[in-house]
Amino acid sequence: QDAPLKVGFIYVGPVGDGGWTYQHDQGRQAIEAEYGDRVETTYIESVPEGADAERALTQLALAGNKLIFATSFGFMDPVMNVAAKFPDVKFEHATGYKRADNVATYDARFYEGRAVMGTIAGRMTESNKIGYIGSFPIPEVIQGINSSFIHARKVNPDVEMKVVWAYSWFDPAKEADAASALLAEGVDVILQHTDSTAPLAKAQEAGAIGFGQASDMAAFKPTPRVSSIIDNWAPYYIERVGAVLDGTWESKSTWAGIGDGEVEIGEITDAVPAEVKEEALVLKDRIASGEYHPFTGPLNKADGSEWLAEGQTATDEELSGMNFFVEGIGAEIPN
Amino acid sequence: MIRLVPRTEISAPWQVATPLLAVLATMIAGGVLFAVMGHDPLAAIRTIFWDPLFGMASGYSRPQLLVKAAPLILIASGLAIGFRAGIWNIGAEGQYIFGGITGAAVALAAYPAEGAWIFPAMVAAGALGGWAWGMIPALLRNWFGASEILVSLMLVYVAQKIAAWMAFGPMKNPEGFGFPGSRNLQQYPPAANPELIAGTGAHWGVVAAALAVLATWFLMSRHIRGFHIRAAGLAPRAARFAGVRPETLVAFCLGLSGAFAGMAGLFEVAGPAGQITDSFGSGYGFTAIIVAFLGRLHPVGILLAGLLLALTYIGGELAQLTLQLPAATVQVFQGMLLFFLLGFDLLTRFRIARRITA
Amino acid sequence: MARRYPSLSKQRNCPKPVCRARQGKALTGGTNLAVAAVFRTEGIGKSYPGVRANDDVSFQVAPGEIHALLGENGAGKSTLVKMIYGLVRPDDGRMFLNGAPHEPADPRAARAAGVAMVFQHFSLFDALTVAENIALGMENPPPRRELAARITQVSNDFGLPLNPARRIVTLSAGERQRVEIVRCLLQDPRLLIMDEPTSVLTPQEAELLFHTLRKLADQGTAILYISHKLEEIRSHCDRATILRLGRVVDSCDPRAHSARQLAAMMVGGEMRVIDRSGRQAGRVLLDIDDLSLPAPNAEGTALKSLSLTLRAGEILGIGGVAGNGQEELLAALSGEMRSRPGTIALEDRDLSAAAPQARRAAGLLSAPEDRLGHAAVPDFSLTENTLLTAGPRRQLVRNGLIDRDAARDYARQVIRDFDVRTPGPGTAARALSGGNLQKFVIGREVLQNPVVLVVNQPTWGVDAGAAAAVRQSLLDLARSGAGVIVISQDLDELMELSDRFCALNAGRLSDSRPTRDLSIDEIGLMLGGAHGMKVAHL
Amino acid sequence: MIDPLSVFLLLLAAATPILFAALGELVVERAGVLNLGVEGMMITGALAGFAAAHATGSPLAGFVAAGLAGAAIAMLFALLTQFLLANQVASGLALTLFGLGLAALFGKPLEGIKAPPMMAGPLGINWIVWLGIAMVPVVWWFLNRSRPGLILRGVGENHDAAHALGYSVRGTRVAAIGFGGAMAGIGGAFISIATVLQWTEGMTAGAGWIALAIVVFSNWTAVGVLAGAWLFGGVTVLQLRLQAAGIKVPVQLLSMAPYLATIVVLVLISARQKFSRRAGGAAPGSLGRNFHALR
Ligand SMILES: Nc1ncnc2c1ncn2[C@@H]1O[C@H](COP(=O)(O)OP(=O)(O)OP(=O)(O)O)[C@@H](O)[C@H]1O
Ligand SMILES: Nc1ncnc2c1ncn2[C@@H]1O[C@H](COP(=O)(O)OP(=O)(O)OP(=O)(O)O)[C@@H](O)[C@H]1O
Ligand SMILES: [Mg+2]
Ligand SMILES: [Mg+2]
Repeated sequence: QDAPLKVGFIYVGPVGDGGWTYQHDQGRQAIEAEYGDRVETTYIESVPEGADAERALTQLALAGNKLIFATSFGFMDPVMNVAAKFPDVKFEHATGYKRADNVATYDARFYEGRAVMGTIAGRMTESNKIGYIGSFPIPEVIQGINSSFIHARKVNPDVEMKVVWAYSWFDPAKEADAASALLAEGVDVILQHTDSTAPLAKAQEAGAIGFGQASDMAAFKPTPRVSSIIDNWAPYYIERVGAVLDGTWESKSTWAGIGDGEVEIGEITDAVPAEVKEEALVLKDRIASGEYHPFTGPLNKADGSEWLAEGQTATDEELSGMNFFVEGIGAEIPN
Repeated sequence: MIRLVPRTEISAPWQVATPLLAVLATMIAGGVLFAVMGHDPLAAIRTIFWDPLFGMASGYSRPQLLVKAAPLILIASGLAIGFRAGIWNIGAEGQYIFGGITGAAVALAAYPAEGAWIFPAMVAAGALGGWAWGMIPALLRNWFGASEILVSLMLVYVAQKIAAWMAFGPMKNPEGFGFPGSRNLQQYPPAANPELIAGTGAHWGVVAAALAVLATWFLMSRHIRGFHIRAAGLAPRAARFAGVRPETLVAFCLGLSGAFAGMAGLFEVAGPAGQITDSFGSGYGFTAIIVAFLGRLHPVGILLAGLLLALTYIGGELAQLTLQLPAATVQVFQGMLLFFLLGFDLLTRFRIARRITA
Repeated sequence: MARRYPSLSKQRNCPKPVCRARQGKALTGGTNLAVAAVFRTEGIGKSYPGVRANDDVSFQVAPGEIHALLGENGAGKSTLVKMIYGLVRPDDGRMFLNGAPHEPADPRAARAAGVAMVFQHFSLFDALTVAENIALGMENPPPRRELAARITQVSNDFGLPLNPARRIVTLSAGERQRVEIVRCLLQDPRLLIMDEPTSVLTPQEAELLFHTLRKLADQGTAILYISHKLEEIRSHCDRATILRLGRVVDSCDPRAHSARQLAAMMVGGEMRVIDRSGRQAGRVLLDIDDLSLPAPNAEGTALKSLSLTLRAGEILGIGGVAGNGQEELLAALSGEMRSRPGTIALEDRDLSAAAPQARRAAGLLSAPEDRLGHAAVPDFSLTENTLLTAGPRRQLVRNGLIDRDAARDYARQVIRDFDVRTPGPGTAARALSGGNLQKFVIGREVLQNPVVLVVNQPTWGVDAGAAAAVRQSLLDLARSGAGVIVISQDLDELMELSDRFCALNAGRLSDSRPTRDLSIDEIGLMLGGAHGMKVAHL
Repeated sequence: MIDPLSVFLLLLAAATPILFAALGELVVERAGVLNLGVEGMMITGALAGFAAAHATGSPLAGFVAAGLAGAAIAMLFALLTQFLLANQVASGLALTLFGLGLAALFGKPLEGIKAPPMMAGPLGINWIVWLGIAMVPVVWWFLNRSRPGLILRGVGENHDAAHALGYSVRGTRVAAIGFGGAMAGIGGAFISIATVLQWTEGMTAGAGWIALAIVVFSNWTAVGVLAGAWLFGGVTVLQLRLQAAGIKVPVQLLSMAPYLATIVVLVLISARQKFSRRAGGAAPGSLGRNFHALR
């Protein structure tokens, strides 16, 4: 038997953040479960982006890791630098856009999951106001806001969307305040693209509902958390480790969604009426099968100009550079 | 009964001995902690303190020690001067960030021009930016008597917000597909701060840190200004009597420490970090305060303390890697180190004596 | 008229003597003192590392007696009274209060037993009000309103009026002292200790204090009084115990001895005679013209249109009570505060806008009153302390660079020439006694050959021997042709030193008058009137 | 169109953690001690409170445990500064570092668990919020009307004088530090038990530093602390509220607003002290200085 394949991870946050990093670490554990003795995984957590990342990556490479996952956008340039120095080590960079022969990129189509959330939100709201806590105005987050809004409107033409930017991925107190502000505006469904459970806790106090983000946040089941959008990196990680093990790994750019199991919809609880649940699951299946694209025309931009014509779907380039809201969202993107 | 008797002069042997004692005590206490957590204490301590220097991959980590220590030493050298004068600049992190931003701004404005002037201009701009950010608390203190501790601290948060704004707005890389973050300066040679001699880790920031240690040592022990700074910290009225204007001193100390921090930020953004991102500034400014105290506000002490802290960072990463110790261990370790040093420091200023009885 | 405040004395835990009238005093000379003494020590000893601060000290204080403790700096006076007040624990010996053993665990226990103490430093809280300060000095203060009423009443009864709501920072030195005294009075003490209380008071305020003390003594309170001012002890104290090197060397009736005799007992030898000879007023060195400055801070005093001239070889005495602009005048001359152009000229050079070091370079030197923290940095060695002022004139600093060897040599020279008792120039300033540090500070300036030297309170808190040395050095300096300004509250000192005298009052300077034509009474008049003496003078 | 009352109710909760921590620090600073370790004590309280609330099922037990844990870790600071006479600034920073690290280490097993729900009090607002507000007059009364408070202020104003009068400088300060730790602990626990309902690493996210700023902002008065906490909470809440209402606000600028506002108020207060002829600053006279008595 060969020596085990060493697989390294660097995380931007602590594995205990209950969100982004936590889910990547779940993926790491899935690798161990899948391959057992054939792999050996290690990780370095809470690595600041920048110089420290480059060093951590190098340490991982020097320690004999042959496959290294870098799980934050900000690790992009460090990955490129280190990859150039270690041509026989394979690198996987999450959410970035730079590749090399030994650097692959991967990302998840979270907007697919947000379409399902939006559908539930549109159906469940009684005040016809749903709130969205954004982290930073970057394409990934804007995609999510647009996608949820489009699908909420589809099932409920009266729905309005309120957006609050927290300017943080993780700041429980701030997220709580943001949720409170939305609730005070009359919102009764909260979507979030920040990682703590504080918005759920606030929703619970106010009798509103919300969704788990990044991880399942099952502790808040059955309500306020009525469902969740889960980053499930396990299938991709297992596939890529397998590819290295059998020598088929090659650099590519992966953008997987519900269909590949990378974006998961957490259990829809009984707080959601059966027909709504049904409707959501149907949408999920249609997206998974590729039958339906969440960004399908006719769609206009917020400034009224046409974006997608009837039946036209958005290209991946358009999505990855998305910097506008679709028509109907009252807010503006700060810049 | 045991009691403390103040020494008339600070004990020189103890000054050297206490940091060593503190490191030893940290190792012991840390070992106990590791044992409680179910790790082999000896292996953990060897990984953190020994392996980065002499372990397997030490060829790589030794130069990295310099890279990590350089900004800490550069910033702490500036801070220590102010601390000596009783001027508490807690906001070096903000000055570091702002210096990084202004320095990077020069490069980004020049892009894609070529020219040997670009890097020196960036260094000047970085120093100027840090200086300006440090002068805000200085002027507010001089004009209105506002506490520089609080103002400089608040300005850290403001600088962080500005960095985020820059990364999302004005400085966003136009070729970055809408992602936050500026161009990577490492990839723009006239603005880059690369390793000067391959494999040593030494970039211009390391050179600057070394110069800063020399310069501050000279200032504090040979120059009358350093004498005035020390006097002002110990007895402000006496310093004024000697001809020191407190306003000048506040501006000098905050400005100098700001400029040092700003330069550190520039060297970092042009070198190891490469770009302005929303999370630019990863706590060097705060850690440098610890370095300054660990080094007893003395330039040589700061040099050693900076290297020691860098060691715990790198050793901590190694410990995560090889022993799966959580990252927080390093924080606990650094906290303990400082606790022990501060505790043992007593011995430099006091003698332990038995109570004298007739 | 003497009203006691029985409700306040409930905290006491020892019985009141039946009769506390002045008769106890008659017993002072007798042998069977032990019975009548309010307070008595037997063989008290206290060691500090390397020093025997008190050794076998036995003495007693009778009811109604004002008992002086005399001794040089470091003789052990403060140590002794701190033990009585429970701040320091004796190593050996016993103390008795009203015949009962007195072993206070802390000052609160001592207060409960009937001991009150007025400290020279460190016992008022600047930001707190008078009432709060007094409440902190009592064990069981009455409710706020009642306490305020009592303060007003007691302070008026004793002729020391106080407003209980004022904050301490807003009070003058004399008023602050009143707070300390009233704090003691409200406790209705058996034994009242005062450690160098008059060093901050005007003669009038000191008179007022003694009047109060006498009144208290008449009611039977025993008073233990520490001072370096021998004249004041001679005229007001009933008995004196003299300490030297921690031991009791003598006990006498101070009224029966001259100040010289008392001083001789303290030092164990003869005092040096001050030599005033050989001085002549020469050309004008310093010309202050219409100097006005705003108050530097809320506690400070504004200087109002000061003018004076100082000639070579002349000593100008400036009298007045602390807080009337002395510190500001010194700051204006040292350069710590800058003034309008044309207000300060040294040898016809306008120095009004010059920085302190530039003034020193020109020859205008100064020595402020506060030795530790103003004239010297407590934590610096003596060598380093020379660099504070002597850089320009002694070339200790060139082009900003410190010449350590030169500084050390200069410190050695000061130590040698001014008989500063210390192990060496490496000693920290804080480790020197006040008198020795004062000699160092004065010496540091004098040996720079000043054109004009300004000193504030040159002998404050300094014992007779050191004071004489400091004064002689000022006279010698003037004889060598320098001009000297001595700012002091000690009129005896001004009379002894100065050729001309003027008074500083609320930031204004009187015209100067030749000292030899003046009597102490006239000087009192020059100072008096205006300052804080509106108080019912008794 | 934004209902001021609703903003006010929101800010009450947003201000609570910093209100507790700042009231505690106020007492500490009034005793003459500058403890920069508030963040470390808050996170310790957040963890201990969460653990206890989870273990017992009672949020109340959580807050009690948080207070005790905050006080306990504050004793490290007390040991260093009051017994070993270490520099207070450095000791406080060390405490923050140590507390953050320790909490992260010991919090690992608690990740992903939810806290028991809190009972809402009057106006639908958490009882702890009301407790925090009630602590303002209590602290005021203690400092300004009680004898121990007078002694504490005396110790903070002039420790030499307090010692000379026989008060225990060290004892008073240790007690104050313990109280400050307890209050910071409760403030931190409010975040974990009442706001987020989960334990996550680093969850106090800088609140301790804000609390320190508020004490200066308050000019060392209890009422000022309340005003500062509310102002800070208010600006935070208001900018989010404006966003939620769809009003275009310069978010980047507004997210700096609380910090800029603190600076501005700081400057105004300092300037008033400097330029009005009222004597004396408000900062306790012995703040940050260590005391060593010889006996
Ligand atoms: N805290 C202390 N530690 C060490 N030695 C001390 C201390 N306090 C006093 N001494 C020593 O005790 C001796 C007596 O000092 P004390 O203060 O009682 O003198 P004093 O008579 O009050 O002098 P002065 O006239 O200067 O007030 C001094 O010589 C000094 O060396
Ligand atoms: N904390 C201390 N440690 C060591 N020695 C001390 C201490 N405090 C005082 N002394 C010693 O006590 C002596 C006199 O002390 P004290 O404080 O009474 O001086 P002082 O009253 O300022 O002097 P002076 O009476 O000359 O003005 C000094 O010689 C000093 O060496
Ligand atoms: Mg004395
Ligand atoms: Mg004395």
